[in-house]
Amino acid sequence: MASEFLSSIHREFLSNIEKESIFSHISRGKRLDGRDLLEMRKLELIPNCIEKAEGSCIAKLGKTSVLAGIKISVGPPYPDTPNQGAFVVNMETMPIASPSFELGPPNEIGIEYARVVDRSIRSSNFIKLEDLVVEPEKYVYVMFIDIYPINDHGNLVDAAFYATLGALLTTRIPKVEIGDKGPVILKNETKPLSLNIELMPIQLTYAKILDKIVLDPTHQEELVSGYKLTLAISKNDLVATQKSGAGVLDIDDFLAAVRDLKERSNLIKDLVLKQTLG
Amino acid sequence: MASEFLSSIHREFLSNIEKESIFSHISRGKRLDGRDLLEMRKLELIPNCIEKAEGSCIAKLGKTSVLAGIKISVGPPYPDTPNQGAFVVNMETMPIASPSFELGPPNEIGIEYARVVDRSIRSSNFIKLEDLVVEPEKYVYVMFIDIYPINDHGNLVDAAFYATLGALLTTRIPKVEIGDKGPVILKNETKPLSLNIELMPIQLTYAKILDKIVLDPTHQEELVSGYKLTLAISKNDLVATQKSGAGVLDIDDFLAAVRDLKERSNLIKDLVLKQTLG
Amino acid sequence: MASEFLSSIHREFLSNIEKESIFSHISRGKRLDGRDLLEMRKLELIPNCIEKAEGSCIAKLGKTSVLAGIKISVGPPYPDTPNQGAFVVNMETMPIASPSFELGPPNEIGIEYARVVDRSIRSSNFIKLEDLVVEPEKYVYVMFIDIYPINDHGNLVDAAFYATLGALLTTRIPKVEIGDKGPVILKNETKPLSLNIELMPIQLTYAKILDKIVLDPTHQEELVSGYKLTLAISKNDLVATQKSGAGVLDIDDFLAAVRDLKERSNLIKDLVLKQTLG
Amino acid sequence: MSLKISEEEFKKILESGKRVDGRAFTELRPINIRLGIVERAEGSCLFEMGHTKVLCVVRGPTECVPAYIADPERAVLDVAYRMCTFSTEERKSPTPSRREVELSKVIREALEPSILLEEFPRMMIKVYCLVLQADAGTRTASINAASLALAQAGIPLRDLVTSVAVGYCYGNIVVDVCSIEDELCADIPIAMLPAYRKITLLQSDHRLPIDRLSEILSTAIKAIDQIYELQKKALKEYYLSSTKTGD
Amino acid sequence: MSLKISEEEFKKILESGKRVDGRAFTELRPINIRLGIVERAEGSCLFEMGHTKVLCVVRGPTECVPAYIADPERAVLDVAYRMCTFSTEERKSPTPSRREVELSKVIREALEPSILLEEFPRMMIKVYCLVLQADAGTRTASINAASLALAQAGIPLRDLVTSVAVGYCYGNIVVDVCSIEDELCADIPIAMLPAYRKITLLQSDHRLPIDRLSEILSTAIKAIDQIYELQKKALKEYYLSSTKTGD
Amino acid sequence: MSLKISEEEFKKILESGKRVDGRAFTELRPINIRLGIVERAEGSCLFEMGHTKVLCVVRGPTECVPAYIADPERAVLDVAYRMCTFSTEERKSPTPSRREVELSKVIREALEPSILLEEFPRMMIKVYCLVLQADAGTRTASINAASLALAQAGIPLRDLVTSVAVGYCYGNIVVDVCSIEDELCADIPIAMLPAYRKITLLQSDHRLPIDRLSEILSTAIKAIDQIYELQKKALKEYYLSSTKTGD
Repeated sequence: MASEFLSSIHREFLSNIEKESIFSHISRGKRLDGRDLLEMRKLELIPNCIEKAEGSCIAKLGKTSVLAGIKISVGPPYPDTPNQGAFVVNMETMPIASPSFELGPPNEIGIEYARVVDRSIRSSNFIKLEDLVVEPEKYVYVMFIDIYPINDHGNLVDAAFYATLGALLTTRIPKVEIGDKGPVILKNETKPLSLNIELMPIQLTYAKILDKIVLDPTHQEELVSGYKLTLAISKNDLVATQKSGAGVLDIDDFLAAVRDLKERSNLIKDLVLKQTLG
Repeated sequence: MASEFLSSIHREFLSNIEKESIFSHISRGKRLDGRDLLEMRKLELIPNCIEKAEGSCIAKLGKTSVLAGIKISVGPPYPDTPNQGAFVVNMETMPIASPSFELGPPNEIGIEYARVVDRSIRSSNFIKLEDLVVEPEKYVYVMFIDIYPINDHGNLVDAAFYATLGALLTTRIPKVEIGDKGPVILKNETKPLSLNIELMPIQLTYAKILDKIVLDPTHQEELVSGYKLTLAISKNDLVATQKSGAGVLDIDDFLAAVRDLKERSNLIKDLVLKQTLG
Repeated sequence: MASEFLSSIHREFLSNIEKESIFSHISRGKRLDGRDLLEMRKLELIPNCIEKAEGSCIAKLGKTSVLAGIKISVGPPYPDTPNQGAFVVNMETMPIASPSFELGPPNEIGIEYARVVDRSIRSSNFIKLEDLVVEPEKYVYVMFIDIYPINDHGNLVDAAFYATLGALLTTRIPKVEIGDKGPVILKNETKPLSLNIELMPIQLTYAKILDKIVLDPTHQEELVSGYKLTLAISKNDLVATQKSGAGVLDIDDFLAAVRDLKERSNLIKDLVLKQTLG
Repeated sequence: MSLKISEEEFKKILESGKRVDGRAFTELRPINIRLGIVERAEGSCLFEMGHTKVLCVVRGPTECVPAYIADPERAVLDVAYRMCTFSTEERKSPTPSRREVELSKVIREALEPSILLEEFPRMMIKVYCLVLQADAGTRTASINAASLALAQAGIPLRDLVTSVAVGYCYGNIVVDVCSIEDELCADIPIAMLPAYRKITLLQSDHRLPIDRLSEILSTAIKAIDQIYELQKKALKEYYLSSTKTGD
Repeated sequence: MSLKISEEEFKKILESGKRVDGRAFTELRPINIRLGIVERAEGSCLFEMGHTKVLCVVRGPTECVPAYIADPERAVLDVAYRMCTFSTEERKSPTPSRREVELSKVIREALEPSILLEEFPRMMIKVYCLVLQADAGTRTASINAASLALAQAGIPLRDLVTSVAVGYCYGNIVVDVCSIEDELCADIPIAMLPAYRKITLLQSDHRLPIDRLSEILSTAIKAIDQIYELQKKALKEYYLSSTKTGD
Repeated sequence: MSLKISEEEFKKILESGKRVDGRAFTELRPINIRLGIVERAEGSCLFEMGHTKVLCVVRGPTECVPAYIADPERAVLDVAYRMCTFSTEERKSPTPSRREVELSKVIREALEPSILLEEFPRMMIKVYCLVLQADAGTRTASINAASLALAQAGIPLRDLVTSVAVGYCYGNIVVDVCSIEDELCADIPIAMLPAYRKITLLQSDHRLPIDRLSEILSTAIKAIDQIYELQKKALKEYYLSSTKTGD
């Protein structure tokens, strides 16, 4: 019996005509939707869409859209980081966004993407976790970041990343008082989440199709790609790498993708800040 | 893939001859088992059948039988009701009572029926939850009401309701002392559960077959019915309504069923009290 | 639908030729691997193979091999044994050792074998549980004994038993200090686990094939046996019995098996002690 | 949105002929409908009523999996109602609660009479309702959304299904209950096939005087008729715009 | 029923030649058997031994689901042993415990030799044992109930299976152990095909002197013979009454 | 093994040109490989790198279960990576963690390009990696073990897959990271088809200066070449010895 994490995802197929069409475009340096190989779809962020969440954002990458929401609670710190708050990233894979998903707990794709987004954020030190302490060694803020794909038209992992980024940038931390029975959250007194804006990570995903590398693949492109390569940088450092998929990767393609990301990152950073902090 | 709650119930079918037979009887105002359309099967309660439970009762509706048992523990109150005890209603759906059930956690029918019984009891204020406090804001009694169908010959939800009612009417609350290590339950010192007898709810289920309404449907009648309508009243108030099944309901049929229930309720109330409190 | 514990084990079959071959040997008082009917395979113990575990041992019975590891934590005692430590035996059934196992929680075989090993150890009073107390009535040591079959060439339950025995014999108990925030385990200060060596249990498994009883069955022998009988003795007492499998057992065969075990037990005990304590 | 007031204050406002959120007794919250927003699904609808936001997606008709639940005479309808973890005041566990299981069932049964399931024997139609934000009326919003998503998916329907929750608050009948009313009063969710005047969902709890039931239902029907018009308008606009864009 | 006494008192009572519940060493608790009480099952039996109450239901032979576990040469027997949450002193979680899984297996293996499974290749026979109240001896009561339910279901049997738990208490052999004996003494559950004198279930824990084993087994067999008679009587009475009522 | 040192001490040791466990920057931990140790599997390998110990078992090609995941053009590869409960400092729950699920996926994708899956359409090949002891590098050890087990199983391969984790520690590039380095530094696990110079697994976290990436990768490749030789040697020795013993 195959492991449940493998068998809970429906395989999808493209017709030969669809495949040929993608291939013939790409071999000519163009893509089915008119983009250049290294052209990203339009990124749009709609923050604060869920009033009951402490932070929330819809991110759209072309037709792909993802909703992220953040709820905050108070709990004991992890033993090895007694003076830091904590956060958890989770991605549900309900069959809303894609017919390849099933009801049930997150499948291996949801788990992988949530962990990649987590590493992009965590490695960058974007969140000032040291500011998320209520009472040192006793109570810290815990942020639950939950991601719901809405429409999977390709590159969910980047849409999930930007939805998370948008939610973090607009998150309000409620005041907490320590009462007789433990911490009490005062939802009406809030302040913005402390962030190291200058360390804000930027993540992009590249896909290998034929012998070409394309940026921000569509759903159909993902189905014919050899691998996807998700990269995140913060300042001049690479903070996350994930090769995903069964193709083989050339070192030069990896290095070229990092350079491409580096070049684009400031523009994207400005776009994200403009669309969230205004 | 269908959701597990749907696919864990075996569909049952009646033969065309069985269906025709039920229909021809009902269209002539009679039922296969000789009852009139609005005639209930004999209700029989056997309380105190499980000595290890704080309360227990078998309820029989004709051949249908259901066992309910109550175990009591002590725990913190819900934050929003610091001076009230709590109760939880659960219905297991082991394949004892019916070949359409499967091993495993309760299916959607067990969950629905438990929640309907819960609402009938809770909305009526039958249980004096304010008397189930051990130490205000700290410790309250928690009643676990677990329902096991024994033979499903139709209308499990009413049998489950009367089994629960019979168990509550005969439940003994143990004394609790608060020691160094928390509450200690003294099983040998007990008193009866505080109940608002005058608010005791009475629940009945009606089913639509052809253009007729029948009371207390059998298993075969359930299979050919358009919908079932479960109603509970307490004094002059409707305290629970649940339309169950995919048929369509006429407003007049709903109002007529409520009137029918109102007329019967005192008789049933007397019967329940006689069979439990003696 | 069959219960999950039944359907999660793949049935295996022997060819008729294999069966005939086993039968013809056994009817002549010999076995396919050359052993006599009541001859055990070579038992080999490799303790301390996992440095991160507080105790560990690989046990080999011929080609069958099983790994047991022990992790120790500190927690409150069970209410009915406030002055005793606790231990839990668990056997995973990942499809490493046998193609008949599946991924997922332990199947019924893993659960049965773990519980048999638990009873053999527990009934013998081999472990001085009263010495596993950190602070009376408050904190005791809890030993998690986890068993992983590596190669199932028959008689996993005895291999699991000896792996557990070997792990217990070489377990080191860390010192514990009770600090402000509860117990702190000091991994660098350890002492050996307190054991009643003279009560050490010895367990053996017999299988009925045709009208003969064989000791320490191979995997193929298990597939053609009527039942397996696992027995454990400590000093002059039988401390565990488990008939496993659907065959029928004669009283005389049971009594003969107990006598056989009694005769062998001292030799095995010496072998175990030599291979572990050296 | 999460305004807390005392029962006394709540009653006083009602006595003044108004509701806590300023609405008249029979006034609906603002409704916003968007169709076809999930491209990779046969049908989809975002339905907002006040702060309540539900996204519904329809998939199918498709092959029935597992095969043993297929019905030789009609399509099987499968409905899953789920809430986002951040849709509620306290974070909701992503594991389906018993409430979510029950609501999946009653929403399914509310929709079923509207669909010509007999046209797709052995097939399966799947409806997923995801509550993005819960501020009372999530089951009724789910039904309204799901029926529109079914229509957009081109599934043949007898009628739309339209749903609203009526409240009974200290003698007053209010339509489209809000969170505080839901907590303090009786809540009666109703769904209908409006063109047929047939009820497909009916539930209640708390105390309802029997002699007010008829009035409660007729109040509900008036609200349902209003929502029905909005649903039809949204469908019409969707078809017009999709014809225009050639989508 | 949940009487607590000290080990010393317990021993004293034994020394007086009696047991804590007043029984003689080889005396069974009162047994009550009711057959056919679940109408919608091929076979059913309520078996009470003292305060222990077990309901057993048999379904089948039916199609084997999932198909891959079918055996081309014989029926597959599936047994589930479960305890009601309120059957024990402390509420039991409804999730099956490891104990329930093990007991399901040994009860299955205790019943299997009695059934002519070879008459139903590729089929499945299902046995469900539900402990309504647990006061020692639930596995043996389950076996006694299940075998009768199989017989009532008309499944062809070689013999009934009869089961009892013998205890070894400070040198004394007692039959049909009660809760306190179960806790303080060695408990040896045994099941047999009585007509064949063959053991189908045998388990033990605690300490049993090897030289008393033979005596323990012969005491068990005497008790099994008594229960066997009660089982046969119950079956006979059931057939007589069901013939009379034409059921 | 579970030595704890401060960040300051750690840096000081690095400045002296050594690592906490005494190794040179590009020195591998001792590697021990044993093939064919699980008799009842087509392939198996125990791979030890320092204190990290991984057992890998290969089963198949077999029938694809469940059938609906079969691929008409190639075998499906299923990989499960699991850790023993006692493999870590704190006891690990036996329930698979999200980390174990992700690692199962990336290990699968690291192995897949090496296997001629197209030779077994509709079949399934199963790889189970069990971490017996975790002391950094368990995914890379799993890949090294799995590739050898696939080879031993006779599954046709384009090349072995060889894997190592490189670390970037305060400006220094180290190969085959140990536990403390894993905790304090950036860890870059890489897998390759060494003969083709193609990467099949690449991950990273922590901060890596972009201008050092090229150097990091070439350091990794040198280590991979060393391990590749050890893998080939182990395979050769296995075949020689199994030919000798006629196994």
